[in-house]
Amino acid sequence: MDMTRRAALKTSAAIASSVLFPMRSFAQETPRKGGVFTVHYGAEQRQLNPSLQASTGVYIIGGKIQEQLVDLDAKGQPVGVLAESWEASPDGKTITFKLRPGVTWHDGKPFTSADVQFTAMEMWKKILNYGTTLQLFLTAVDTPDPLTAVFRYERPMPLNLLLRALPDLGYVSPRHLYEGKGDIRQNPVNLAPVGTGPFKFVQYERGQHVIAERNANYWRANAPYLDRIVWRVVTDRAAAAAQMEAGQIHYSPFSGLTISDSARLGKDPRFIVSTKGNEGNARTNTIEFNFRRKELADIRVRRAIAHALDIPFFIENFLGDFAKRGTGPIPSVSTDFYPADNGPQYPFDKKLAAKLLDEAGFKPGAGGTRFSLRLLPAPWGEDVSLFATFIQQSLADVGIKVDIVRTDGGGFLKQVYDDHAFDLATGWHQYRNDPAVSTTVWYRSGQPKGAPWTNQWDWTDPTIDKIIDDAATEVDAAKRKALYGDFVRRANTELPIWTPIEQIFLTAISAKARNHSNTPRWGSSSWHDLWLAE
Amino acid sequence: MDLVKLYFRSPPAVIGLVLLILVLVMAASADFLYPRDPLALAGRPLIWPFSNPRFLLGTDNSGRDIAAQIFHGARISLLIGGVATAISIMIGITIGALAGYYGAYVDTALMRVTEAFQTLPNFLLLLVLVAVFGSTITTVTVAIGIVSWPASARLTRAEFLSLRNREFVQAGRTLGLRDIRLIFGEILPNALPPVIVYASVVMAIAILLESALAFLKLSDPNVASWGNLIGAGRDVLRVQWYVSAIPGIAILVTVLAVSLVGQGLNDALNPRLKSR
Amino acid sequence: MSPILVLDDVSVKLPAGGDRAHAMANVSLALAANEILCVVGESGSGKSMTANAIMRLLPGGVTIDGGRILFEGRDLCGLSEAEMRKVRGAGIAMIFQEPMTALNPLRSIGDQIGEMFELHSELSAAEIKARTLALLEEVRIPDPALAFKAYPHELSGGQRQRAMIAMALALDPKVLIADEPTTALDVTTQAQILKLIRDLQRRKGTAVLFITHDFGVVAEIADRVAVMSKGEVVEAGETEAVLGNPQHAYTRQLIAAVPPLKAPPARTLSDEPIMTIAHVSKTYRTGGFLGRGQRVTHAVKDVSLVLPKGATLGIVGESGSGKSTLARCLVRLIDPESGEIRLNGIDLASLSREEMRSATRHIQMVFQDPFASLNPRRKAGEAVAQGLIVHGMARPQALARAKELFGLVGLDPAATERYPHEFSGGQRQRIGLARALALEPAVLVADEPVSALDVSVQAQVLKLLAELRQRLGLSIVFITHDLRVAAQVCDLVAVMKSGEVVEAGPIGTVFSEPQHPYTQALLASIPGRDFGEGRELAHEPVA
Amino acid sequence: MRVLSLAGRRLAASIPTLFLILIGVFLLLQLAPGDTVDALMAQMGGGDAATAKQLREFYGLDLSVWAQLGNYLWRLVRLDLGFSAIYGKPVATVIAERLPATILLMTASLSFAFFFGLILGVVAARGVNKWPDTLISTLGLMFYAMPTFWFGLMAIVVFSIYLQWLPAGGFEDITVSYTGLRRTLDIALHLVLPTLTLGLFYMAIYLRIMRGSMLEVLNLDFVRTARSKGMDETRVVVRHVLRNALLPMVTLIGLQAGTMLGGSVVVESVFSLPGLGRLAYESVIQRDLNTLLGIVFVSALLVIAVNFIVDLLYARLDPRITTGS
Repeated sequence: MDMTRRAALKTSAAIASSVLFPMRSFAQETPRKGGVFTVHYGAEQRQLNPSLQASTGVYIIGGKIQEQLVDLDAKGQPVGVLAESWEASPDGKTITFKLRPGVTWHDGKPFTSADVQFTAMEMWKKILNYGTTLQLFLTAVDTPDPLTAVFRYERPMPLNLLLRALPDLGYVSPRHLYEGKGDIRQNPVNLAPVGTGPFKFVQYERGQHVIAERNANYWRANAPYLDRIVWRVVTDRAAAAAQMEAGQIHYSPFSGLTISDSARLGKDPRFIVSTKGNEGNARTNTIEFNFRRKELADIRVRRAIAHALDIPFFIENFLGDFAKRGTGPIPSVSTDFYPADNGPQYPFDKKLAAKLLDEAGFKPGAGGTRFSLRLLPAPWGEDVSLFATFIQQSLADVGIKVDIVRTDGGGFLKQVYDDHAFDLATGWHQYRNDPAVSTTVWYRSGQPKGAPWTNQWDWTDPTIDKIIDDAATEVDAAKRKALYGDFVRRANTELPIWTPIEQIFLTAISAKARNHSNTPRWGSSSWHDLWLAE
Repeated sequence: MDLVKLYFRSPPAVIGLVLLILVLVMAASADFLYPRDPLALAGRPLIWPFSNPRFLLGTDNSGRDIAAQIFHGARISLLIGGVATAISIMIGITIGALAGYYGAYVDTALMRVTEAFQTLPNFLLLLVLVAVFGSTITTVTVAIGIVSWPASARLTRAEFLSLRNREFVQAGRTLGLRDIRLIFGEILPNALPPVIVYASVVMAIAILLESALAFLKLSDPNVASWGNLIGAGRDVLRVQWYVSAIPGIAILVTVLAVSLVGQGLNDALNPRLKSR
Repeated sequence: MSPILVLDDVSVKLPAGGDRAHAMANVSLALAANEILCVVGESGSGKSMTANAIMRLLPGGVTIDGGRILFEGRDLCGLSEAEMRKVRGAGIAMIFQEPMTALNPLRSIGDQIGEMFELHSELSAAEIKARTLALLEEVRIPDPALAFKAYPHELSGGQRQRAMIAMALALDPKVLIADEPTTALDVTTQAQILKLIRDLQRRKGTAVLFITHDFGVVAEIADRVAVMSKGEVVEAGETEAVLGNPQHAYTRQLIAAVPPLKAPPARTLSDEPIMTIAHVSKTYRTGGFLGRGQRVTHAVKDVSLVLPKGATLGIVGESGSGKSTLARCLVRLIDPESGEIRLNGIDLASLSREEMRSATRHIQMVFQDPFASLNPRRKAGEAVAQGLIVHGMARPQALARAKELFGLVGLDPAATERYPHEFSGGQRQRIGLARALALEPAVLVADEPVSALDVSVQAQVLKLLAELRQRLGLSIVFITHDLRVAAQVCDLVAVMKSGEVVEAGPIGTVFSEPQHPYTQALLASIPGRDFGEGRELAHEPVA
Repeated sequence: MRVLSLAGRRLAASIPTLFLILIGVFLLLQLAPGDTVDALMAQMGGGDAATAKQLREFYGLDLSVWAQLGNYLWRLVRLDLGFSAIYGKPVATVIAERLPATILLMTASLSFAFFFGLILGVVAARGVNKWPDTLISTLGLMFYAMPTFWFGLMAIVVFSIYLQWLPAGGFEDITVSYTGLRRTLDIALHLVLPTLTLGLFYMAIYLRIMRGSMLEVLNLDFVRTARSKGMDETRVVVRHVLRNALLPMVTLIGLQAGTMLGGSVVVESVFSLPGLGRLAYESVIQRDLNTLLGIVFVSALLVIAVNFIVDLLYARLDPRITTGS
């Protein structure tokens, strides 16, 4: 068994891509009703209501129980779920949603615009992460009739921004179970969610499993197909792969397995391993510079560091073909905003890096070391720890000694984004379908101290600030795309952060599953059409 | 010294010594055989052992030479084991001696502290210490030392309690010796042998604790310790199981060696136990 | 009567590396029914090995490599293990020396005795209980019903030995082997146990092989006696003959070394006291919770004694009488609650720890156990010099003084470099003595200095003590449970019982006309009272 | 009756120990970088400063350290373990949910280790220096020297994937709901590998202690007395030696109860068992002080309870305790 790793990854990618176009070529089977679908649930969350917490860890469960106003269809375009239609006023300050009639909550109560009003004003605007910034200028939600909700904004809200954001930040919660029931955060319903979705919550055994059953009176006709979904809590990734092979788990979402296990299961006919269905959850690996270190404040040093990394070699040998070269803060999957020209790309060039470092005045001292840096890698993601060791080795070749400082979740956020006790940091930047949602905050100055994944580099650039602010309120889609093109080019020239790798989450699913991975954020969607062949 | 003759009479003790010497030679020759930094990128990741002449034991999932990490790892693991054991024995002896010699209030107070450390699961305390003081090699070693002293404290206290009223100690007192001289001059030399033998158990546990910490990705990443290699190998365990297996065996051999030597010393010290 | 047990030319080989090749060399003995044969000898003479050989319970690596052991005509060496087991307990029974450890601490006395019947008979549980109670009755244990249910730690040493005897005689064995059964007991208890063994032996006609090192015991109960030395039987015969006029030189030396009970003529004592003990008492409070349910033992109760200059004051009594505690109070190892200990005018009892540390040079102590009184990890010379160094003498000078002291106590001065484990018991006591004399104390307190030594070695150490007393004008407080030793060494004696001095005075008068009933009982229970009467303490050194 | 007062006194003595531990761990975790809100935001993948401030007030993290400690101890005295930040539920319920898995794992491993350690120890002692002794001792050392998680992972690879005999992890199979005996059997099946992994390490220790203690007792006087009564070797061992040799083994259980819970952190994460061990690890990572202290409190009670039982067992075995030597 001397197949080298690269070869192994190569073949699995081939299998995966064949799956993409077209789908398995077998006759249009009639969907089978019934069956239990088991899901690998890697990190337990503190609560399950997607209107309060926007993270894949919540969508994987809450997304099947509660529904949002708008979701994305197979081609990634917004499609109505609880909202049937919508239209925006020319000045972009009022957006009206026509709600779907005849929809009931799992406890039988009817779904009305009052629910939308309460969720938007009390949850999205006040609690939901990223929702608070998105709805910053939302002043009120009027409910002229039970099936119409009118969103009023102080400053123009581009329709395509809102429609792109709502699939993640648009889940609606039952007003009658939250209003007047004390602090929303501590409401027990958060751990036993009630929604309008295809599956009803049954039971949550801490540390063991979550169970949801078919919602008999779901508003879509004869849906869902599955009887029951079981999410099994397995924190150890090797154990999760073992349970998949032992048939105890059907589906492991969001790169839940290790890279080598994913490659191996990819070659096993019982499973399909691909990035399909995760286009909505793109992320880039980041290298974050702390300008408080005088070396890193010098643009030549930052560029030298970017040039010192042989990214194609790293991707080819460590990550396999599910990752590709990153070009900037906006990933290539975001067809609506990906600019044609991404500005400087810093290809691998060790001599240039050394020259730049000499120019910056940091000659190699004793033992060939110019200076040393402390690198804090984020403690999640197998790729992050591999990338950290790769950075350490690559920078050592150009005379920069790197010490990796290992921390846990809380420690990482505190030391990087609050105490600023880091030189280099590396982790994930999560792109959420629109740059304004979670990308531009990495560059916009004036971010409050301690806010994670925001510009804490002690670096301000008025030009980029202006571009970001204009784009956030530009109603015309074409002009908005152009502005974001300027934003990307500016970001890559100034290089406060470098995003060398772009990745999409990986799905590992049993070949018996049907109608799976059929939308860009399928892992988080409601699975109303998912079924299991015999 | 008949101790040496007694020691070599039991075959397991000899095997233990040979293994220990092997590990020590590995640690000493690390720089000579593998001069490059063991953590440096040596080749393509996950090459199988014996499949590539340049990498006898293959490479791990970061492309680092496993053989280099095993050799340098020997030094680190022995270092961690040794220093942590020294710390824990040092604390153990002082607390055990004071509690055993003075008795009454001193004894009850110190025993409450020892019990506190023993009631609290030691791995849990280790997690808290590492979470608080960071995962550098110094904090990990000191934390392991701090967590594993109660057992040697109990042992030393038991020895002191039995020796305290022994006649040669009373004779010392009648000669006018101060407490300090009695403790360190008279009692300690006689109380040490069983504690030294127990040090082999503490060292074995220290190495295992470090590997468990590394398994949970809490050990020092800049150091080529066996535990880190097992931790890294955990992600590729299902296919390239050798990445975790090889350091696992290295730890097994080292801990086995240390325990066998400890047991050999123990049997040599009280031969009565050996022959029925 | 035909002998029931015959050892015919029996030899037992020791594993290589021992101090000698054979534990027993060509031993021939004969034991007839209804007779007590005493086997007497010093430690290492092979007498215990004889018992083990008969029972075939030899320790690992030790084997019988010659001769026959005939029991009722059958050679035990040839028996299979299963057959031998039938003999053990039923045919030949055995009782041991240490009553504290010879019984299983976790099981009741009745259980352990009953086990004999379970092993060798088909009796029902009820019958076994009845037989056991009868046995306990027979060995005259107080309250047999209670003793039946009691655990070993709840009985005294004497009672435990009675239980052992009951266990041994459960199946009326033909032969009873007693391996030093009374050595660890107090003299009064020893007397009762010897009487018990004598009566049972007479009534049941059992043949008793009685192993001891104490000639007094031999004189007391033996019909015939065999003397062993270094694995060989040097002499055997009727007790009166062997004790009356011993033929073999070794036997003669042994008997000569036994101190007679009659004290030598009294020495003139100076009337000026060097140390006076007034109303000293010490009590121990153990257990109990906040004063309630506390157990209080009065170790020493209001003791007042006087030690004349140059004299030797003996303190005798059984274990638990408080003699050791009193000794430790004198050197302030234990702090008495009340009372005065005035030495050369200074009251030691009232000194602070710091003051006592410097005053301690005037009163030094010699301890009992030769193997525990020296620090195994410190050279012998250093142990002796330690006291001097602490009190300010320079190290080389102190070591030189240590060499002189080694000479004073009859040891080779060059031996100061050797470690304690390289010395014999007697030599270690001499080192202890040298250590005590290093600080030239006015008073020497000796706590059972010779009890742990063989009789011949004991005699040498006592002789050394007498010489030193003469040469250095030492005043000694001598603590012992052995009245014979006291008679030879002490000028004055104080008899202690449960913490109180019941009688005191010149040893000659106290031992010849004891006033207090306890003293009378004590003297009466010494085995072989008239043995060795009217003989001076042996003078020539024994090989 | 005396035994209860003796054990009662041990319980009373452990109250100060318990408070010593709780205060110690409380202060120690204050020094850790980041607090539970940072950990929450790390998990949520976002969150602005305003929500962070609100959360901190909610969790009472804005008070001074001493005020927080005071509140905690005052609540503890009233046996209220406080609120778990991770699970948004009272700590008591969170621990109650995870306790059965831990107790089952610990009792199973402890009894496995004690039982086999005892038997192998006796066999080794009986055939001392012969091949059974060397074989058992070396085997024991092998299990002792093997890192537990490594054995666990390898066991999964062999037994649940390759041989498909045993489930790879989890506490029970919930895709299909068993009840009654069938469910206990299923849980038992799930616990075989974890018990083996945790138990083997401790079995090695008990094995060595038993062997040493057997050899020690076999040299005591009363064994010689037993033999002189004509007893065969097996009866000597069973009736006399075994019970005395058990005393140090029983004391060891008390001493090791604490370390066993520590060991379960690793085993529970390898076999994804919902036990206190992993909950403790997660609460350290999530800086959830209330849950961590709750676990420390419960595990301390567990250890004290085990010691209490050990005292009773010891008194039952050794009459010298009850009748007061």
